[in-house]
Amino acid sequence: MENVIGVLAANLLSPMVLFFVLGLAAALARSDLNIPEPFAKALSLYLMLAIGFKGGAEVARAGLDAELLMLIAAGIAFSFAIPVLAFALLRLTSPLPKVDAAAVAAHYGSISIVTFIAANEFLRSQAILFDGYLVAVAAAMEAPAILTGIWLARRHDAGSDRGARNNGSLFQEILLNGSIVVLVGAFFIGWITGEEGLLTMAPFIVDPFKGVLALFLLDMGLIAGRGLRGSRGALGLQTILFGMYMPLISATIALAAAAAMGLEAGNAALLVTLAASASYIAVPAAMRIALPEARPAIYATMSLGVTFPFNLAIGIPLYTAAAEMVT
Amino acid sequence: MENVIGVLAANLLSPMVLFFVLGLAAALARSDLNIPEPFAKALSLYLMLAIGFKGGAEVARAGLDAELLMLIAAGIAFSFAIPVLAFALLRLTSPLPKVDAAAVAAHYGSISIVTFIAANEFLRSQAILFDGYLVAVAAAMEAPAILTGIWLARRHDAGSDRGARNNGSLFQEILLNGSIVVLVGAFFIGWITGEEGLLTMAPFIVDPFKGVLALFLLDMGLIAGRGLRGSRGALGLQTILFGMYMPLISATIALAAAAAMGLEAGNAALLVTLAASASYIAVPAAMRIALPEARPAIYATMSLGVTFPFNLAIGIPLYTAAAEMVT
Amino acid sequence: MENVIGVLAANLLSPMVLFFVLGLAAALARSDLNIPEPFAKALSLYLMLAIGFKGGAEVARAGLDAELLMLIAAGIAFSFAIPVLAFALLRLTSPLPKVDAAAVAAHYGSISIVTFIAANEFLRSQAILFDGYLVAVAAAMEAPAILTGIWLARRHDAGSDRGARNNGSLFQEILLNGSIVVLVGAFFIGWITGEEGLLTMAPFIVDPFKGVLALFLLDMGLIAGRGLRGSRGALGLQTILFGMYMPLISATIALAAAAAMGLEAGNAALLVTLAASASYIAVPAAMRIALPEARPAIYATMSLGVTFPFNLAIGIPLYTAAAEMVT
Amino acid sequence: MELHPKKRIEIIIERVVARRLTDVLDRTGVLGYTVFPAQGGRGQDGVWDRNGLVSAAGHMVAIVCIIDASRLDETLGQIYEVVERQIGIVAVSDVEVIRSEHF
Amino acid sequence: MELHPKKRIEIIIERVVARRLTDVLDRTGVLGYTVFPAQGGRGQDGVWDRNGLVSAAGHMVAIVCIIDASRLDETLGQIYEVVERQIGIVAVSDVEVIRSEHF
Amino acid sequence: MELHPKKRIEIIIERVVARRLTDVLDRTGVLGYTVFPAQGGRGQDGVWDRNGLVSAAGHMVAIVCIIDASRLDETLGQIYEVVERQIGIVAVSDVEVIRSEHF
Ligand SMILES: Nc1ncnc2c1ncn2[C@@H]1O[C@H](COP(=O)(O)O)[C@@H](O)[C@H]1O
Ligand SMILES: Nc1ncnc2c1ncn2[C@@H]1O[C@H](COP(=O)(O)O)[C@@H](O)[C@H]1O
Ligand SMILES: Nc1ncnc2c1ncn2[C@@H]1O[C@H](COP(=O)(O)O)[C@@H](O)[C@H]1O
Ligand code: NA
Ligand code: NA
Ligand code: NA
Repeated sequence: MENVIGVLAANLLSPMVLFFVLGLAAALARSDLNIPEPFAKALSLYLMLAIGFKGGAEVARAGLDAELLMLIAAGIAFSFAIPVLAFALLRLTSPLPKVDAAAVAAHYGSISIVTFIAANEFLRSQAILFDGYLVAVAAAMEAPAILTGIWLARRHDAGSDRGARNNGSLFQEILLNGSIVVLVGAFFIGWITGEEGLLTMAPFIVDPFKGVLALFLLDMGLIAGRGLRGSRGALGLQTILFGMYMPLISATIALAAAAAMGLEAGNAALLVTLAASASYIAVPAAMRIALPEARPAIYATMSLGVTFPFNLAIGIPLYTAAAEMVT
Repeated sequence: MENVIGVLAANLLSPMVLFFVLGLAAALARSDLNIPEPFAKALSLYLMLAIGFKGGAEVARAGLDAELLMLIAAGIAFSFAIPVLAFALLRLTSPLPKVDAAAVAAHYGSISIVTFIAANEFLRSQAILFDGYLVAVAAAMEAPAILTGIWLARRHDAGSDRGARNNGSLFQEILLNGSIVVLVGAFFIGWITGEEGLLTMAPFIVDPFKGVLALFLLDMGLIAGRGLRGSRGALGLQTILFGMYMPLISATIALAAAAAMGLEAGNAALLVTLAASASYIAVPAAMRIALPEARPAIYATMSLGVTFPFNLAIGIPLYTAAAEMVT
Repeated sequence: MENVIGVLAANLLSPMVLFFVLGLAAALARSDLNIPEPFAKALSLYLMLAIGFKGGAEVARAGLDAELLMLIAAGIAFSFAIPVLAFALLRLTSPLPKVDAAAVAAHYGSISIVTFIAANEFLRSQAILFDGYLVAVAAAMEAPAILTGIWLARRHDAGSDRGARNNGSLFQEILLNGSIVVLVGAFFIGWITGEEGLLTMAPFIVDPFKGVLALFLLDMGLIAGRGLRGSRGALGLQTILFGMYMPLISATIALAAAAAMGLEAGNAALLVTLAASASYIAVPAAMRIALPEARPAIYATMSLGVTFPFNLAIGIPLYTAAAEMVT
Repeated sequence: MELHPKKRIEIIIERVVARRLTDVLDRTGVLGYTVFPAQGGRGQDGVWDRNGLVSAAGHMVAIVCIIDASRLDETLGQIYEVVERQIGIVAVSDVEVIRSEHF
Repeated sequence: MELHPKKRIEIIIERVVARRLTDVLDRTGVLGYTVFPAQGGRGQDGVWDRNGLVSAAGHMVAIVCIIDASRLDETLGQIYEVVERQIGIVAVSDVEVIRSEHF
Repeated sequence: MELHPKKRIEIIIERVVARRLTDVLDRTGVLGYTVFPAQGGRGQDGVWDRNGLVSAAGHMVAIVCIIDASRLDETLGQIYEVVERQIGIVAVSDVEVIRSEHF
C-alpha cells in the first residue's frame, strides 16, 4: 500500500502529468496559450504512428501467440457491453436525458489511445514488461461501443430513427477513421519491416516520443481546462462523479477478466486501462453525425475533462498496482 | 537479374514505400485520414532544408570537381529537351489537346526532389557511394523545363499569347520559388559551415530524416490516391501508360549520357533518377499561371499519381541496377 | 581586439546567422518562401518550452542562490526604466509622434527570448559557463516595460485615456500571455522533475534544439525582410539608427550593473543581452490593444527588422567580449 | 461590365457533417461551392475555438454556394434535409456575378 | 421553404481585439456569431500576410453575426464602442434565413 | 448609427494567382481588401481539398473588397482582366458600413 502511494506520487510528478496540469491551469486562468490546431493534429498523428509502428515491430521480434486473439475478443466484448452498463448507471444516478446518456455511454465503451500511451510509458518507467500487440487490442476496441451507443439511443427515442438512412456510410466512416487507419497501418508496417524498420525509424518515433507526448498533454490540459470552464453548469455533480467511478467499475470488470485469462501483470494493466479509458476523438465525431441531439458540451467534457485526467493522474498507477496484485 | 529482383522486393517492403502504399490505400478507401496542410508544407520544407544542407556539408568535406559543372550542364540540357520529346510522344499516342500536352511535358522535364531523396536513401541502403553535390544538379533541373513547356504551348496555340505580358514576373517567381530557395540556400549554408555546421544540425536534419520522409510519403500516398479517385475518367489508358514509359525513356537517355561522361554508379543512378522523375510542386504552380487552360486534374495526377509511385517502387532500384551495369 | 573580430566573424558564419540571412535575402528578393504560421507558432512554443525546461533542470542540478533574486530585481528595474530613456531619446532625435515613441520605447524595455536563446548557444560555443536560472530573469523582464510604455503615452496624450477601462483585463492578458506561461511553466516542471525529467525530455528538447532554432531564424529572417520591404518610407534614418544605438546604450547600463553586482562573465553577458534586446511578440500584441493609434509598421519593424539582426550578428559577441573584460 | 443576378447561400455547419452536405449538393444540379474554415464562435450550444478541439467534432465550416434563383427553392429543400437535425445556420442573399457560366 | 429576413454583420478586426468584441457580443442579446481567420490583406496601414507575422498583432479575423433587424441599431452601437479606436471595418447586409430560432 | 451604402466584391480565385490580382487592386484606387483561405470546394474542374494538395496550385482563396459604388465599374473591369483566363468567380453585393473613411 505504501508502495502504491509512492508510485502514485511519482506519477503525479512526472513531466507528462505536470505538462497536463500546466495546460489545465493556463486554461482555467484564461491564458491565451494555445497549440495551433494543425500542429496538434500532427502531434496526434505522430503518436498514433509511433505507437502502432513500435507495437508492430515488437510483434515481429517477439512473435504472436494465441493470447492476442483472446485479448482482442475480450476487448471487443468490453467495448460492446460497457456502454449498456454505463447507460443504466447514468439513467439511475444522473438527470441526463436518454440521448445524452447514450452518447456518454458510447464514450466509456470506446478507448483513449493517449491514456493507453501514457500507461505504456508508466509501465516502462516501472520496468514492467508487456506485449507490443496490445496496441491491436486498443484499435479493436475503438468502434464497437459506437454501435451500442446508437442502439441505446434508438431503442429509447423514436425520433432519432430519421438519421438511420445514413448509417451505412457512418459505419464505414468510423472504421476508416484517420487515427484508426494510421494506428493499424503503422502496426502492420512495423510488423513487416521488423527490427530493421524500427532501426530506420527510431530516431524519429522512439527517441523524441516522450517529449512529444508531454507537449501533446500540454494541449490536452488546455482543451480539458477550456471545456471545464465552458461547460460550467451543464455538468452536474452526479455526472462528474460518474466520470470518476465509471472507470473504476470498468477497470474492476477488466481486472476480473484478466485474472481469469491468466494474463501477466503488464498486459493486464494495459487491458484494464483500455477498459477504464474513455474516447474523446473518434466517438465525439461519430456522435455528432449519428446522435446530433446529444450535447457535445456534456460528453466531450466528461471524457476529456474528468475521466482523462483521473486516469492519467490516479487511474494508471492504481490499475497497475491492482494488476500486479491480482496476476 | 535475380539480384535485381531481390533488391526490388526489398525496396517494396521498405517503410518508405509501405507508408506511401498505406496513404494510397486509405485515400482509395475514402478514409478521412489527412495530414494538415501547414504541417505537410513544413515537412516538405524540412526535407528540402535537410537534403540541401547535407549536400553542401558533403561538398565541404569532399570538395568539388569539374564533374559537377558537366553534370549541371547535362541536367539543364535534359530539362530543356525532355519536354520536347514528351510533347511529341503525347501528341502521337494520346488524345490530349495541345495545351494539356505541353503542360504535362513540362512536368517530365523538371524533377521531383522527393524522388531524388528516396533515391539517396536507397543508394545508402545499398552502400553505393555518391557525391553530395548532386543536389545542385537537382536544383538546376527544376526550372528550364517550364520554359520549354510554355514555348510548346505558345507555338501551337495563339490564344495563350494573351498571358505573355506577365512572363517577366513569372520567370522571377519560378526561380525564387520557395523550395528552390531553401534547397539552394541550405546547400550553401552547409557548404560554408561544413563539418562543424553538420555536427550542430545533425540531431535535427540527419537522425530523424528517414522517419520524417516516411511520414511525408504517407501524405504523398494520400494525395496521389485522392487525385486518382478524383480524376477517374479524365485520365485515359494512353496517358497512364505514358506516365510509366516516359520515365523509362528519359532514364535511357540519361543513362547513355552518364556512360558517355564516365560517371561512377552512384552519381549515374541519381542523374538518371532526376531525368526520370516528374515535378509536382514547382511546375503545377507555374502552369496555373502560365497555362491556365491546361487541366491540373491531368498533369498533377499523372506526375503524382502515376510516375511518382512508379519511380518510388520500381524505377529507383531499376535505374540503380542499370547504372551499376553500365558504369 | 583581434580575438573579438575573430569571434565576430565566426558568429557571422554560424548556421543560425546564415539561416537568418537566407530568410532576409529571400524576402527582399520577393521569393514566395514562407513558413506556415501554425508551424512557426509551434516552433516558437517549442523553443520556449525547451529553454524553460532546461533552465529549470539546471536549477535542480546546481541549486539557487541569492544572486537570482538580485538579478531578477535588476532585470525588472531595467524593464521599467529603459523605456523612459528610450522615449526621451526618440523624442529628441526622431520625428516620431508621442504615441509611436511610447510604443517603440516599450519594446526596448522588454526582451526578445530568441535573442536570449541565441546568446545561450553562443556562450556554449565559446565554452563560457552561465546559470540556468537566467531564464527566470528573462521571464520577469517581459512585462514591466509595457506598463511604462502605456504610462508614457497616457501622460502625453489625453486621447488614449479612453481605453483605460480595459486595463484591468489587459494586465491580466499580458501576464498570462501564452509564451510567458510556457516559459515559466516549463521552468518549474524542469525544476521539479530535475535530472530524471531532463533525461526523459532530452531527445526532444536538447538534441534537435539548434536545428529547430536555425529553422526558426529562417522564418525570422523572412518576416524581418518582409517588414523592411513593406515599411520602406515609414522608417526614417534616425529611427533606424536608434534601433542600433539603443541596444548599445541599454547594454552599457546593464554592463555597469553587472560589474557592480560582481557577476561572472556568462551571467553578465546574458543580462546585458536581455537589456539590449527588444520584444517582438508580447509587446506588439499588447500595444495593439493599449495603444491602437501607434503604428505597428514602425515598432514591429524596428524591433524585428533592425535591432534583432543587429543583436544576432554583432551585439551578442560584442556584449560577451565586453562582459569578459569587465567581470 | 454586365452583371447577372444570382443567389448566394451561406451554410455554417459542423465539419463532420460537411461531407454529407456536399454529397447532397453534388447530387443536385449545383455547379460549384467553396468551403471556408471557421476559427471559433458561439451559439446556443456554447462557445468553441478551433485550437481548443481535440476532435473534429464541434469545428464549424462555412459552405458558400452561388446559384441561379431558379434553383433556389429546390436546393434549399435538399440542404434543409441534411441540416435539420444538426447545429448550423443557412442564410441566403442577393449577389451579382460577372460570368454566368459557373452557376 | 419559408425564409425570414435578417441582418448579417461582418466585422473585420485584429485577432488580438476580437476577444474584447465577442465579450461585448456575449453581453448583448446576440444569440450567436462565427469567427473566420483571414490570410492577409491591405489597408491604409499597409500590407499584411498571416505567414509573415511573428506576433498575433496585425492578424485580422472576420466576425460574422446574423441578427434580427430589431436589434441592429443597439448591436452596432456596442460594436462601435470597441472598434472605434481600432483598425477594422464593419459592414451590414440583408440576408434571409431558413430557421429563425438562432437569431 | 449612420450607415453608408457600399459595394462588397467577393472574388474566389486560385492562391497562385491571388498576388497578381492584389497587385492590380493595389494599382487601382481600391483602399483595402482582405484575403480569406478556403478549405475545399467543387467546380467544373472537379473537387479539391486543401489537405490534399502537395502544390499551391489548386488552392483557392476568397478576396473580399469593399468599395464605393462609384468605383465599381472600373474596378470590376480591372479584376476581369486578371481572372478572365483563370478558374474563379466574382460576386458583387450591397452592404452598408459604419465608417466610410476606409473605402
Ligand atoms: N446568429 C449567428 N450568426 C453567426 N453564426 C452563428 C449564429 N448562431 C450560431 N452560429 C454559429 O453556429 C454554431 C452553432 O450554433 P448553435 O447551434 O446555436 O450552438 C455557433 O458556434 C456559431 O459558430
Ligand atoms: N475596403 C476594404 N475591404 C476589405 N477589407 C479591408 C478594407 N479596408 C481594410 N480592410 C482590412 O482591414 C485591415 C486594416 O485596414 P486599415 O486600417 O485600413 O489598414 C486591412 O489590412 C484589410 O485586411
Ligand atoms: N457556384 C459556385 N459557388 C461557390 N464557389 C464556386 C462556385 N463555382 C466554383 N466555385 C469555386 O471555384 C473553384 C473553381 O471552379 P471551377 O472553375 O468551376 O472548377 C471551385 O473549386 C470552387 O471552390
Ligand atoms: Na473504455
Ligand atoms: Na525529369
Ligand atoms: Na530590452
